[in-house]
Amino acid sequence: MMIPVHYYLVLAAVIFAIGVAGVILRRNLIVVLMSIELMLNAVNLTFVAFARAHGQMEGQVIVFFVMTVAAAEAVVGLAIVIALSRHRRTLDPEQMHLLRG
Amino acid sequence: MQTGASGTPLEALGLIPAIPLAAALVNVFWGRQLGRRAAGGIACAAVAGSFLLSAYAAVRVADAGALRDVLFVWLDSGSLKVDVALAVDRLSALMLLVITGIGFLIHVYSVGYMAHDDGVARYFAYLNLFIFFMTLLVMADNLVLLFVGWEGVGLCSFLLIGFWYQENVNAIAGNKAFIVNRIGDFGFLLGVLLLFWEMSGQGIPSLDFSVLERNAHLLAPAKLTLITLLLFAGATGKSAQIPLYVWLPDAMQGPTPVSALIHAATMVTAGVYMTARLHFLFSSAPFTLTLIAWIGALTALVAATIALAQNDIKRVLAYSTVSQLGYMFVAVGVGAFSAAIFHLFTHAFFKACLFLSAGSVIHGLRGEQDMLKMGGLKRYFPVTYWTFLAAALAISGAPLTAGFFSKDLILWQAFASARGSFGLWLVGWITAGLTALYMFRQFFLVFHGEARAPAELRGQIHESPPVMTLPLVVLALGSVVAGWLGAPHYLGGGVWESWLAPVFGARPAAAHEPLSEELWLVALTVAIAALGVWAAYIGCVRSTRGFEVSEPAALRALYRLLARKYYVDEAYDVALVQPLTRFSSWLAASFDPGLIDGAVNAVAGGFWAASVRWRRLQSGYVQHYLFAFLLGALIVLSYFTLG
Amino acid sequence: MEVNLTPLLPAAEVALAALVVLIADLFLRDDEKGLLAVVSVAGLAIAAALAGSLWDSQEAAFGDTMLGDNFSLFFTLLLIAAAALAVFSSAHYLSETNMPPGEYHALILFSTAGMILMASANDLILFFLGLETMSIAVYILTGLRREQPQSSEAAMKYFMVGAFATGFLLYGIALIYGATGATHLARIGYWIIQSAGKPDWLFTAGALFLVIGLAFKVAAVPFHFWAPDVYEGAPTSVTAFMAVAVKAAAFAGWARIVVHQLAPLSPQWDWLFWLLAIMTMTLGNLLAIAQSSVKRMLAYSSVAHAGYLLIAIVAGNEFGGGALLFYLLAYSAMSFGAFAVLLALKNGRGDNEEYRHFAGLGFSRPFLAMSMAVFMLSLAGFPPLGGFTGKFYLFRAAVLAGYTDLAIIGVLNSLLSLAYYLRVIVMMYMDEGGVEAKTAARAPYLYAAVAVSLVATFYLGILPGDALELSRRAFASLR
Amino acid sequence: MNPELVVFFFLAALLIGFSLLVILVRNPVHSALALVAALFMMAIFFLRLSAPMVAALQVLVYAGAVMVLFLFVIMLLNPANIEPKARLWWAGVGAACALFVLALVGRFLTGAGASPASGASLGPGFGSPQALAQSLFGDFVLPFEIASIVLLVAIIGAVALARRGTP
Amino acid sequence: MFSGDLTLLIFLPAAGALLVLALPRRATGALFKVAFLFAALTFLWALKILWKFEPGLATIQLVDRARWIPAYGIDYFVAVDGINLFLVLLTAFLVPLAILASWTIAERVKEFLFFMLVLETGMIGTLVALDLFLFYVFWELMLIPMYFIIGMWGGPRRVYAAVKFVLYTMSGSLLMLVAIIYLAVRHAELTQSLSFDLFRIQALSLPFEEQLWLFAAFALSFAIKVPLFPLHTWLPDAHVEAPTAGSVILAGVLLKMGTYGLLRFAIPLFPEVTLALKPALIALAVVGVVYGALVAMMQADLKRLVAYSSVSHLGLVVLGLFALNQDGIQGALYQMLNHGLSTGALFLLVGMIYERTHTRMIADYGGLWKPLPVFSACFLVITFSSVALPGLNGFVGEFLILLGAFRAVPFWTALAATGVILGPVYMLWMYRRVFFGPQGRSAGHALADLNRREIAILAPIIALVFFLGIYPDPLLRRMRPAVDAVVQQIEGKRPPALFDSDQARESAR
Repeated sequence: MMIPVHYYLVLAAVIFAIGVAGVILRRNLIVVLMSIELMLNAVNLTFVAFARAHGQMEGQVIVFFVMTVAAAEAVVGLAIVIALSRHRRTLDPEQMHLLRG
Repeated sequence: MQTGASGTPLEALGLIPAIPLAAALVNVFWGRQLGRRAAGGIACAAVAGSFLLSAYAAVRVADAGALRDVLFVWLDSGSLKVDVALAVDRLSALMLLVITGIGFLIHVYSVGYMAHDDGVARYFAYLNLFIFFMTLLVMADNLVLLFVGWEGVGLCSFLLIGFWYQENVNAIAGNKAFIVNRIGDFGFLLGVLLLFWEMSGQGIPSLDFSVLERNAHLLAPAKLTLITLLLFAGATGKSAQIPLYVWLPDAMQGPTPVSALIHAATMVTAGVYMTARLHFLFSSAPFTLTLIAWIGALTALVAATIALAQNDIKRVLAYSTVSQLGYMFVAVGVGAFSAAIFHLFTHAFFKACLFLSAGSVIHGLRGEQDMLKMGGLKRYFPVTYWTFLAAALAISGAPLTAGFFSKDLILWQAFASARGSFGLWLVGWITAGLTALYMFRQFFLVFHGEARAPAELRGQIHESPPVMTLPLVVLALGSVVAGWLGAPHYLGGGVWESWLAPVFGARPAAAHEPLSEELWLVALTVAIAALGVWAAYIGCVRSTRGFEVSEPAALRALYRLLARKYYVDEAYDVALVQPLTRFSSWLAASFDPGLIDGAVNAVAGGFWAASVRWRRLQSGYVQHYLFAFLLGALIVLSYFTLG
Repeated sequence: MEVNLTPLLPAAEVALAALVVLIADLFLRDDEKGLLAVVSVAGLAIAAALAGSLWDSQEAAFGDTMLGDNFSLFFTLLLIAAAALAVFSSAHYLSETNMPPGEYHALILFSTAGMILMASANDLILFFLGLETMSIAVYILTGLRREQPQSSEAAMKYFMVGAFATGFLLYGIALIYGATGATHLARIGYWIIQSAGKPDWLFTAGALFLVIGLAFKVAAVPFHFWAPDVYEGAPTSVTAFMAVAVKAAAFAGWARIVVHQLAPLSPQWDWLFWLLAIMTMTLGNLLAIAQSSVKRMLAYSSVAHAGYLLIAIVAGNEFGGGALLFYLLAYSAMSFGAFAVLLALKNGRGDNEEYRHFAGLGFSRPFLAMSMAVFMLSLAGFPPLGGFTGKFYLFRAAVLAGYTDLAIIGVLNSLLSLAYYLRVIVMMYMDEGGVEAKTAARAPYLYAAVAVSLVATFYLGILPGDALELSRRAFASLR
Repeated sequence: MNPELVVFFFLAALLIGFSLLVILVRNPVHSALALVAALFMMAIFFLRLSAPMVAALQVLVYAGAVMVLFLFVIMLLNPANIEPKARLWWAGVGAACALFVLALVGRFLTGAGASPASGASLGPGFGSPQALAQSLFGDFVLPFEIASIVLLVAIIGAVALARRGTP
Repeated sequence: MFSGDLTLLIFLPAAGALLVLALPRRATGALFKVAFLFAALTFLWALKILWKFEPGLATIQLVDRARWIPAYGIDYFVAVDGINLFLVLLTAFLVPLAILASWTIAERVKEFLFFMLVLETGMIGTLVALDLFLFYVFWELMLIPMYFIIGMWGGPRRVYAAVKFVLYTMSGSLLMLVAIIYLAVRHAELTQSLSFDLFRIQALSLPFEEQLWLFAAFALSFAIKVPLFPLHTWLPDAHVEAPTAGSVILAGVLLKMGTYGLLRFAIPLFPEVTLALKPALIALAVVGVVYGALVAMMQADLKRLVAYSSVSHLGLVVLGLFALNQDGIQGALYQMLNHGLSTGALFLLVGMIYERTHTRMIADYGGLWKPLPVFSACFLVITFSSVALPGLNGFVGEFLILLGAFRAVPFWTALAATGVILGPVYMLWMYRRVFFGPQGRSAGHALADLNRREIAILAPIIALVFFLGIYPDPLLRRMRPAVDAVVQQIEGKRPPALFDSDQARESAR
């Protein structure tokens, strides 16, 4: 028998939640970026599951785009981290609050 | 004419007020360039012109009954139309003659009295302006225009009381006069409004006197009582009756001719004139009349008692004026309007004469007004002495003088007319005695007894120049003979009653009473007046202390009570002025900035504080932002779980 | 397969211009970099001409995923204008700050291309890609003033929140895809109609996630926290661009997706936008009051204005759409103008973006101050300026849709906003000191940009008829 | 219990476990390694969902390229930098996340009936490179082109931001 | 319909403003001359409008109407009738005088004159606009120049005062904006046609409940502007801080906008609510009359005193308006003119004395008559105009107001008439302390009496004070038909049963 699609959905949701928690909680920017990747992967899982359920290739194609975007974001994110590290030898986002109020 | 007023048109009527107005304007704009003499000359000439025109009008009135001149539409709001319309009937003709005639004399007198003052142009401008407003007042053909004159004379009074403005007392007295008058006017105005809407409700939307007179019977009695009470409130202000008489004594801060003209002869009688003008309203409001009579009587008595203990030469006369006005209101109150006007007429002569004589004395004494520093002045003031004596006799009711006729007429009416009563008469009678007493106290204190003026001043005391004494003589003569116009029937009768009959209607003759009774009363009055003179002689010539008794204690207390004017000013201060001032400064200092503005500022401050406080939400920590994002997402999704 | 590329032309042209800039950058000496701006503007002008020529043509391409309808053309023109103004006004700023001009211009153009795609996309995937093109370019632009720690920090914050939001947006697309089996908006709309206006939970969840993602882009409370920090930290010219263009593009998404395609859902979820609108307006205005930096104040004001615009989303009907578009026009002009004035204050000594730097500006730099005053008054909604007319239409739309309460809260917020807008004027005209007159920037293009904004602000206020008609027709062209 | 389901749960547990590791371990290198593992698990799920091409891309692009980049940056920037402990609001965030998941999961499970059919019949070659390529260069050619622009922008940006030298 | 007369009147000052902007900053003399010239021309043109105005017609005249924003049915629609004609004239009359009075301003002359002229455009526009949208545009347009005038040329707390002025005023008018929008939307719903035309919207009959809220919004906006107690506290601050010309215009014209708005918009648009809320508004107005007078009495600063007297006087105007009969409304309208003249003149006079002594504290003065007889005489005339001495302008208005109000609400009118007493109390008390008595501290300055420019400013005002007091008929005749129209609009309307009780009592009387 097939695994019902919402099993995958729940799994994806859990992974997404873990990613969200990581983004909010981790105090190392690189790990935060990784958590974002986790979130995007959870979305990918959802897409693929739905593609399977609908029997359409579209969902899988979208995953391709998401991966591209995720890669691009990772690159830019890391570049920003590097740029930031030139000003401050730390990766802790909590050390960065020049801008507030 | 659509309002249905009647009267023979006379174009020249407008000139009577216009001439003094023009003269006033000339003096306002060019008075200083023209110089003293010219300023005075113009002013006198203007009043003389008015007088002549008034005389002409009076002659015309004798034939035509009433003259009328509609100048232009003043106010027309749709429901109310008020014309600037002047009318002269026998009553106003009489008033005009008094105003312009006595006014002219006083103008002439002023030329001498103010000869050395810097503000003479200003003085004459004010004085002419006063004549303008006063003539307007008596010539007004409707209540609103009358009110214009009414307020206008108040303005002039204010200006002239405070004429020597550099003294604060004078300016304060001017303010007091205007404001106290305004309290009365408040009632007057409401009365006018109420009257108008009541008439309007009857389909007669007009305030013209002639229209009102024809339709007064339409008004409900209760309303009429209220209206007349409100109107009378105005009269108590203008004519200085209880409870609003307090301004008049203070008004003596003005130049003495002003006191003579405005605060004795003319303006203060405006209240009497007004009630007489509206006699058709008052005479059908019995309650109001009774009240007026008693207020008049009480005022007469109270003022006379106060006058007993005053030492300022002008203040005595001021209280005397209040007292005499009280008499007039007694007459009004018993429905004897012509008697009231008669007393107004005679009073104008003798009171003007008294004031001007007093002014002459003050002038001669370089401004000294305290009678305790006078005494024995007879020899310095040969003319003034006699004019003063003539007027004093007149006011005291010496037989056959003007005051005798008018006062006895009032007392007789108070006793015998349908509305009269013994009580009223008794008060009037006592007051007559007191009048003689204080008048002759003054007379003796000033002219007889030992000379109390400072030695260095004595050499400079002098009689006034002819320009001042001449009017005095004229007025003194008037004081003596003017009464014959209204001589009682037992002395052959005068023209007075018949002259005014078209205005007030034939007086419901009180002559049912036997003649003997009237004569008895006259005798009683003369007797008490004589008693008063005698007492004054005892108290002032013999003891020279002017009643300032020290023994026994009860008398001393009484004296002090009188000298302090029953503490009425103080009572008003404590009961009205101070609470109002305190309340108002509480409003200005605490309530307005604190509560009302405070609330506004608190709102503004609250937003600022909220902004400062809530800014801390924006902590600068990106993960806080993300957390908030998450919470927001939860809110959005709550739609999902809730819905 | 027949491919109609016509609707793509403006976006492609902008991207092409970006490439030209990149290449030209390699061959230009430092003192010739000014040409890049010329190239950019020329590219934008051509794109604008292309877009103009397409007006009323209702072209569609790529299986209707890319539309050249009047709506997208309206936004295309608006965005191109914003980009052109940004380019115009940044010459002075670039030379003062040592930002790399090649990258700067290229990124501006790329992001513009992305925005045009967002406005034209009729497919969620295409929309998402346009959004990402724009976002990534703007993340980088934000951090482009590398010598400034604030700039990097702002980039970091923007990026983190943005990526986070991307996750939500994508998740929403995924769920919608799951529910409907489509990402094409027309098909989704058809599906909604099929489901008789009562779509299932899956779709609703997806739509809500989508809304969260979009709400982030327009900085709606509580997804707004990044905005003040990022606006403040970013180079001012980028902030101006962001405040105007990014917001416009995001609202294009709102209009097409939420207001138009998901219209059947509106009775169910309007209360949500109602709440968002109120929170956004109120918090934005409230927090703006106590700021000490004008730039940051403008950031909050931009949040607040997003709130006003959300009123139109709530109102939702045709009038709401027209009002939304018109207000975007007006807002773009006045907001851009305000930032441009800030740009002009930049001098060798510093950024001069605090309130105190504005003291006495009315007398040392009359034109700038006068313009700033006009922009502030327009933002506050005074007639006869564009901001007033815009607000008027917004509130009218709200009343028309039965949301008088929103209109009332909206005007009360305007009142609140006056407090801080007037403060700028107070500083400029009723105080002394501040930036010295001697350091006046010689930046003719910048002044021209200010003047254009000024004229537009007045024009939209006094003669709004044509622009209004334009907005109305643009919105009506959605299908 | 259905064996397929057992496998699913086993893999799911692993995926969740690795994911949790990513966010729980203190050392970023360890996080990165856990992430690699999680991404592999994800690829396995893709495979099971008839998406072999995607699974392959997942391994190549993510587990390969992107993760290398991550590790590279970690090495570049002081790896010894130990992350400070998170604060008390752990609890709050935990609760929020749990709520969030519950909100979704609860609905997904209870509303399962409304979800699309879980087993559409698949055509031949579903998920194959050919199928993917056909879609990609057919209906999705425009997004594909735009994706390239996204990457281009990212490259330009990365260079602009991260390059050395006087800014 | 476009005769262009009014349009020219509105925009002539704006043209002047632009010209001023174009002139060089240093040429202050030329700037003043140009500004004065344009203001004077505007006044002359306003006189021409008076000339062309046909008395006896209730309808609007000299209509200028053009489509403005057709998509929403917004028109450029201006016209005059008996209600606004004289207010327009007053505005055009006061602005040149205010400019003349500002001749001594030395700093930022250009900006000042620019704002004055823009302000004039705003004011005239507000008065003649009959399209609700257009009205609102002009209404707000007035605010900005005044804000600058207070804020840039004002006293030490000018910023506070200016911001307070704007915020306070806006807090009301923004709600009015919503009400205007709501009205237009309802109009569109009910008639299927788009319009902001006052008269067409007036023809709607909305449910009472809706009217109530709309009226509240309009009335709040106008009440703040009036200002009606207890919304008055912005006024003293604004007046005290504003420069002379600002105070003159503020008191002379801007405050009238509130009462004008009530008469033009709030009352005819919502007659039922007007009837229902009449008692409350009258109560506020009367409290304002007494309160303003009491607070004025205790003020130490001349300008503050005059400001509070405005509160008192305008309370009376509102009382007249809500008497809702011919007399009351005409009186109110007339009193608006009077107040504009007399309070405007008071501020001019205070400004003149301030220039000489640099103090406005009453306690610093005393005995000014001696050195300044002409000034004092002018002040005296205006003082008595302000306390409504019969024969001067103030009386005509006050009398008509009391006349009308007495018919409607006798008790409240009696209370309001205590203003008759309190007015002289504070005005004369102030006058005495300033001009009479021994010379005060300010006498240390060399005091010169009025110069020719100042006399030229005051003379026309004083002439008008007399003219309006003595011969008001030409004005009343032109106002009457329009006022009648408003009264008729209200007559026959009655509030719904809930509010009916006092109405019934009233008609039973």
